[in-house]
Amino acid sequence: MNKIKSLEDLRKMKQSLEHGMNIREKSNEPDSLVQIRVAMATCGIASGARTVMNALVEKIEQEKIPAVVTQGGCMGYCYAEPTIEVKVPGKDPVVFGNVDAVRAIEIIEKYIVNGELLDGIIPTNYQSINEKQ
Amino acid sequence: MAQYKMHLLVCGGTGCRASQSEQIVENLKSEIKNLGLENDAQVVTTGCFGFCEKGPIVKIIPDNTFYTQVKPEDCAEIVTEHVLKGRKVNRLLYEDPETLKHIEDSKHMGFYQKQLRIALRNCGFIDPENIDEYIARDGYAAIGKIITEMTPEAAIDIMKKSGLRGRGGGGFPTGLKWEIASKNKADQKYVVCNADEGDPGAFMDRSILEGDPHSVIEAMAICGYCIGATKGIVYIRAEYPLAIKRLKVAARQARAYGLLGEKILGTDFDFDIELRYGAGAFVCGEETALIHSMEGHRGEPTVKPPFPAEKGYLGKPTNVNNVETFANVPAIFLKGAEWFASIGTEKSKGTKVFALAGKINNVGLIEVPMGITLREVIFEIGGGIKDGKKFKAVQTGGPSGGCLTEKHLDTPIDFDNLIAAGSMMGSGGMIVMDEDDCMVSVAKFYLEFTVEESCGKCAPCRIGNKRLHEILEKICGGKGVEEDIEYLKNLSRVIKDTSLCGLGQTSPNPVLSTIEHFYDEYLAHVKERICPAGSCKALKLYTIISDKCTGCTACVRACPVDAITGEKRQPHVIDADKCIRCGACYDKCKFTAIHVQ
Amino acid sequence: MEKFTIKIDNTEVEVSKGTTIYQAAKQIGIDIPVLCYLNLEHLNIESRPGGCRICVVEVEGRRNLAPSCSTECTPGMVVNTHNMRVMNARKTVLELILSDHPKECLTCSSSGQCDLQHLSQVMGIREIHAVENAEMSTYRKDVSPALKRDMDKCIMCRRCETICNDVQTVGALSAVNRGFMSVVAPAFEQDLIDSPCTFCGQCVAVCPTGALTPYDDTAKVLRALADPSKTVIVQTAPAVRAALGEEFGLEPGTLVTGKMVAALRSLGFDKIFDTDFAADLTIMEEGAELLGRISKFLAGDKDVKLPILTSCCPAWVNFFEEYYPCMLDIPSTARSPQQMFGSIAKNYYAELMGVKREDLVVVSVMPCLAKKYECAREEFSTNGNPDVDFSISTRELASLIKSCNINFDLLPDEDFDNPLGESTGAGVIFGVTGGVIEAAVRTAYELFTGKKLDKIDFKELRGLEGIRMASIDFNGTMIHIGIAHQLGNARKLLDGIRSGMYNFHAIEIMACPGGCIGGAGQPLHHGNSKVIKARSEAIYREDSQKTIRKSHENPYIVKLYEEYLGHPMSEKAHHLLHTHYFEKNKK
Amino acid sequence: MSNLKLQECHLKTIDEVCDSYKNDPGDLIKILHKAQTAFGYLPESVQREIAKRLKISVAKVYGVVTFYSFFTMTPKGKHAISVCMGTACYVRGAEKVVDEFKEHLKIKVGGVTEDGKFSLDCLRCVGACGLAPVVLIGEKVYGRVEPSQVKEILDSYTD
Repeated sequence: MNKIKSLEDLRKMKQSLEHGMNIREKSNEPDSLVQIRVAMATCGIASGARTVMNALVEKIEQEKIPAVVTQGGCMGYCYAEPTIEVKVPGKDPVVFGNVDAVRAIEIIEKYIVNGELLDGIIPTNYQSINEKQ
Repeated sequence: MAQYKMHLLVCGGTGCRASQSEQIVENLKSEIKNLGLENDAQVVTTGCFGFCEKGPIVKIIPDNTFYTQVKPEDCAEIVTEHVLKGRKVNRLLYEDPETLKHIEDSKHMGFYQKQLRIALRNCGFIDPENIDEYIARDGYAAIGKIITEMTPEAAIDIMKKSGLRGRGGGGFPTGLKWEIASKNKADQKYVVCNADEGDPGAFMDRSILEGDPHSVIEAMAICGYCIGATKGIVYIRAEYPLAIKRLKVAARQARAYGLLGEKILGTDFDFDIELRYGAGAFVCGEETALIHSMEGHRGEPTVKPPFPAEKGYLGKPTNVNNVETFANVPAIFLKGAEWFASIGTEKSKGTKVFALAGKINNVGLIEVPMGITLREVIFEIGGGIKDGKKFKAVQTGGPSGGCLTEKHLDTPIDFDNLIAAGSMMGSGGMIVMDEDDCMVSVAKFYLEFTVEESCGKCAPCRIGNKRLHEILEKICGGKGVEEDIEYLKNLSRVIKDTSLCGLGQTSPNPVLSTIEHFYDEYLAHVKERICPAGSCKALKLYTIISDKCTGCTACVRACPVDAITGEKRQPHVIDADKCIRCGACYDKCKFTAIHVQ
Repeated sequence: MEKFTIKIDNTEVEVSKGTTIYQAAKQIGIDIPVLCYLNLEHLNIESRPGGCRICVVEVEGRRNLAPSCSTECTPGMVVNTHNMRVMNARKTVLELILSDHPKECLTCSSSGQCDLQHLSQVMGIREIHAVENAEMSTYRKDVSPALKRDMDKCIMCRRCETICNDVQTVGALSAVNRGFMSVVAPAFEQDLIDSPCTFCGQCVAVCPTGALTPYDDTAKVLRALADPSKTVIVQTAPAVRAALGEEFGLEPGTLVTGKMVAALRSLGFDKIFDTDFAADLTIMEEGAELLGRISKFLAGDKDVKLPILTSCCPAWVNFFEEYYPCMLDIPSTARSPQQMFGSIAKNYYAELMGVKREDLVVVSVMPCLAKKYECAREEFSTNGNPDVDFSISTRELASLIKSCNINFDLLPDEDFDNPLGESTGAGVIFGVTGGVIEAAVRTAYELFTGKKLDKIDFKELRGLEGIRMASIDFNGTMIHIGIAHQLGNARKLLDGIRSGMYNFHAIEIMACPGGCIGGAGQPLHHGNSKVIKARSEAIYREDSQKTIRKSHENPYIVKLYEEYLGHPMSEKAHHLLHTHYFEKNKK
Repeated sequence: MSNLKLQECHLKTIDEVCDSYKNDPGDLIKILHKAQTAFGYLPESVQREIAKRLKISVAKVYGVVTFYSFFTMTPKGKHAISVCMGTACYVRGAEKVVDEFKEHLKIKVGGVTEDGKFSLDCLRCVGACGLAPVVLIGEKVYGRVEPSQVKEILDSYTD
C-alpha cells in the first residue's frame, strides 16, 4: 500500500474506489432511484439476460445514472425474454420484452434519462412476480 | 475496486459469528465459485446489522433481501436460487410477527423503518477489515478536510454547534469538553477512547468497533487535532477479541496509507493510536478510574476536580470520549453541524444507539433519532412484547438507570426527559420487562451487579450497596417489613448524595425508580407476602385445587419435605409452613391440580 | 496568591486559591469531622483518598454533597456543613461503616484511642440500621512480633497504604480485592513476617481504628514483675520521656523524665536504667568506627566503605536488608542502643550483681514497634535467652501505669539508677532525627581533632525536613553528613549515593517521621503533626539542661571501658556490641 | 489459589512478556494479560517474578490482580464454562442455567471440578444478547440455552 500524500490524493482515491460501492450506496436509498430488474430465470439466461444485465450495469456506471439493477425471477413472459422491469420513481413500473444489449442502452437513454416512451412495452396484465407468489 | 452486480453481506459481528456466520461466508464463496459467478457476486463480511435476534443475517444487495437465521447448509440454496436465478428463498425471509407474512427486503421491515443510522452508518454495510470500503464512503475525508483547511478552533466550533453530547452516559457536550482540553497547555496531551463497555445488556460500542473501526480512529485523530494531542489510546475490554482484532487491522491499514502516523496527508499533523485492555472492572467506565487503569493501577476513581482535561493520563490533559460519541464525529464534519443539529430534540441532538433486549420480539441494536418515543421503539422497531404478554416496564441506563412504565411510553426519549422520569440514558441499554418480571427482583439484580462491581474505595458505595442488596434480598425472601422500604429510600438517597464517583452516585436508581413506579409491588411483598409477578420463589404459595386432585399421591412422593398429606383417591393438601416452594409437586401433577400464587 | 471570599455556615471567610473547604472551615473554627483524611503538614505527609465520605458538606448549586477534605474552594462558594441533608448523610454513612465493623469496643485494644469510636460518640450514634443479617467483611488475622492486623476492623481509610507505599516506600501493603471485600493487605494476604514489612509501625500510628495495633507484651512484663525469682530491670528510650505525659493529659512536649522513673519504680522494677546510657555507648563504638573509616580513607585506602550509615533504627535495618542487600557492608556494625543495653545488662551487669542471666529480665520501654521485632532477632540472644526480653511501647507503659492505680500527676521526680542510668545530652538527642549524628559529631570532633568543642549545638543538623545535608569543619577536614527520616527519604538518599549524586562521610537514617519521637509506639498524634514538633523541642530542651552533653564524657561509660570492655572496637566490644546483617530475600 | 513452581522455561516466558513491554510498570495490566494467556492463570510465583522485573511491590501486583475480575489465580478447568449474566441473559433465565451447571458439576461459581475437567464462571454481557441466555464453553458459544439442555451439553464433552 502506498501512502496517501495529500487531501487531493485521498479524494482521487475515493473517486476510484466509490464505483465498487455504488451498488450498495444505491440500494441504501432504493425509493429515490430508478429500479431496473432483469428477469434471470433459466429462460431469461438462455436468451441472453446476463449480457443485458452487464450492459445495463456498465451504462449506468458510465453515465452515473441514479439507477440500480437487480435481478429477478421469471416474470412469466417467456415468449419475450429477455425481459426487464423498469420503475422510475413516481411512475408505475413498466416491462420491456425482447431486450438485448443495444436495446438496453436505448431504454436507458430514452426512457429513463429523457422520459420518452418506447416500443416493446409489455402491457396491462402486469403483476409483480412477488405478489404472485 | 471490482464491479460486482450483487453483494452478499454477511454479518460478522460477535453474535452472528457465534452462530457460524464465518462458515456461511465460506460456503457462500465456494458455492459462487462452483457456479462460476465469482465475477458477478461478491461476498462481504460486515459488522453487525443490529438484528441480532434473528442472526445470522445475510443481506443481498442491491435488492436488500434480508435473510435471517441462515445456516451454513442454506448457502447452496441461496446461491443457486437467488444469486443465479434471482428467486428469493422465501423460508429464510423475515416473517412479520403480526401479519406472519414474509418481508421482501429490509426497507420494509419495521425494525429498520424508524431507524436513522449515523453512528452505525457503516455497520452492516462495509467490510470493516477493508479500509478501501471506508474510504469509498468518504472515510478520512473529514480529518483530511480539517487538518488542511481548518483551525482547531474552527473545528471545535463545529462540534459545539452540532450539539453532540457524550454517549457514554453523562451527556456532557462533546465540543465543550474538547474546548476545555484544548485550552489546557501541555507538552503532551492524550485522546482516549473509552471502549470498556460494561453495562450488562449494552453492546453498541463493541458493534461499532467490530463494524466500523475506522470511523472511531478517524474521530480520535480529529479530536487529537482539535485539542493538540498526537497520541490516542483506545481502552478496550479484553473480552472483546473481535473488536480488538478489527481495531488492530484498521489501525495497521490506516498507518500503511499514512492516515495515522507522522505528517498525515502531507500536513504537519502527527497522530497515532495504541490499545490498552480493560480487565473486567465496570468502574473503569468512569474516566478517572479508566485513566488509573491505563497507568497500570487498580481502577479506582479519584475526586474530580481535577478533571482529566486538566490532569489525566500520566498527569497530562486528556480527553475521554466513548466509542459511540466518536463514531458520530466524522459524519458531523461531512454533513455539517446544522444537519446534525436538525436531528433530535432541543437539547439532545442527533441519534442514539440502543441495545434492545429482554422480553421483546426484536432483540438487537438500533439507532434512532433523539425524541422518538418508547412506544415507537418497543412496539414498532422492537416488534412488541414476546409471546403476546403485557408490557410492564423498560429499564434504561443499565445499573445506573431506572425503570420506565406504561405512562412514559409516549415521552420523547432524550437525555433530560429520561432523567426527569427518574432514569437515565446511560450507554443505551434498554431491557424490556413483561408481566412476569418482579420489579423488586429486577432492582435486586442490578444491585447484585453494583455490589460486584463497586471498587470499594468509598464507604457509601462499598457498604451501602451491599446493604441495599441485602434488604432487597430480604424482601424477595418474604422477610421484609414495611419500614424496609423507607430505609431503602433513605439509604438510596444518601448513597447517591455521598458516593465518590458516577457508579455509586447512580447505583441506587434502579431501587428508587422501582419503588416510585411499583410501590404496590413492594408493599405486596412486605405486607401480603406475595410476589404479584409470581417470580419470587420464597413468596410462592402452592395449594391443591381439590376439584382437580385425584388423590394419585404423585405429589406426595415428589415432595422432599413431606408437606403434602391426604388419603389415597382423596384431595390432598399442602402444609404451607412445611412447604419449601421447590415446585416439585407442580412439575409432577398430571392433572394441573397444583395452584401457584 | 489569588484570594477570594466564600461563605461557610453563613460566615464569610477569605481563602487563597487551592484551599479546601475543610481547611477554610478550620480557619473560622468549624471542625468538620474527617475519618480517612490525614494531613501531617509539618512532615509533608498527606493522604486524602476521599473515601470515607464523612466530611461531606452541601455546596449550593452542586448536585450531590462534596467531600470537604478534597474539594477546593471556588469564588463565591456557599457551603453548609450541618443542615439536615448533610447530617442525615453523614450519620447514615457512619452507620454504614459501623455496620461492617465489629462491635467489640469494650475489648478492643484501640478503645479510647479510636477515631471511629470517637466519631460515633460525637455523632451520637445510638443504633445502627439494617444490621440484622448484615454480612460483615472478614479476613484472616495476622500476628507478627511487632504488630497485629485485624482487618475486620479496617474501614478502608487507606492511610496505612499511603504510609507504607508513598511515605516509607516499603510496599508491604496494598489495597487488595474489590468492592465489599476490599481491604489493605500484604501480597496474597500473607503474614507480615513473610512480606517486605520493616515493622516501622507507621501504619499503626495512623490507623484510625483497631485494625492495626501493636503486639503487646505487657502481660508478660507484669508476670515477670510478680515473679520473686526474677530481677527485672528496665531501660527507657529517650523519646519516651518527651511523649509519655500526653497519655496523662499533659501538653505535648512536656518532659516527664522524673515522673516516669518514679512510675517505673512504683511498678516494681528492680532497677530503672536509661537507654540513653547505651546511646552514649553506641556513640563510642559507632564514632570509633566512623573515625576509623575516615582515617583509612584519608590515608588513601580505596577499599574503605564510606559513607557509614547509622544502624540504631531497627526498621531501617530491616529496610536495607530487604532492599539494599548489596550494601550490607556499609552500615555501622554497632548494635542499636536497645541491644547494646541488653547485651551489657545480661553480661556486665548480671556479672556485677551476681545474677544468673536467665534470672535477669530486661524490659525496654520504646517509642517503637520495630524494637519488638529487633529484640526477638536470633542474633541477639544467647542459648535462647534474649538480651532484651520484652519491649513495650510508650503507650503500653502508660496503660500499665494506669492499670496499676498509679496517679501519674502526683508522682515526684526521681532519678535513674546507676550505673546504667547515667547519660549525657548526646544520648538524649538520639530520639530525634539528626540527633544520632549530632551526638556522633560531638564526640568524633573532639577525638579526631583533639580539640574541645566551643559550640556543642549543631543547629545545621536539626529540623524536620525529610532530607538534610550539612558539612562540618573538622579542623580543616570537611565532613559531609546526610540525614533522612522516613524510609522513602532514606531510599532517595541511598539511590542518590548509588548513582554518585551524593558524597557523604556519614549518614543518619531514622524510619519514623521526626525520628523516634514520631515512633509508632508513641501516643497517637491523631493527625496532628504539631505534636511531633513539640516532642522534638522537648528533646533538645532536655539535652541543653544536661550538665554533660558529650557521650565520651559520661563517667560510667568511661568506667565501663576501663573495667570491662577495654576500648571501643575491642574484641570484647565487637562480641557484645556489634552485629552483622542478613540479606532478607534469601529465602 | 494454587501456586506454580517455576521452571527455567517459565522464567523465560515471564522474561519475554515483561521485556516486550520494556518492564514498564505502567504496562502492568497488559503484562498480566499476556502472562495469564501464557500460564492460564496468575499464580503467586508468577506475580512475584513480574513484580521483581517491574521493580514494583508484589503487594501492588496482587492488588491489581485481585481488582480485575478478568484475572484469576486459580487454573481454569480443561473446559471453562462461562455463563453470561448480562441483563438480557438474566431476564431470559441465565440464573437457572447457572444453577443447573452448579448442580451437575457440584461446584460453586468460580470453582473447578475435582478432575479439573470443568470450571464454572459467570461473566458480564458478552454482547450476544440475541442469543440469550448464552453459555460459553472454551471458545464455543451456546445460545438460547435451556436448563434442560445443560446435562446434554456437559455430556458432549467426553474427553
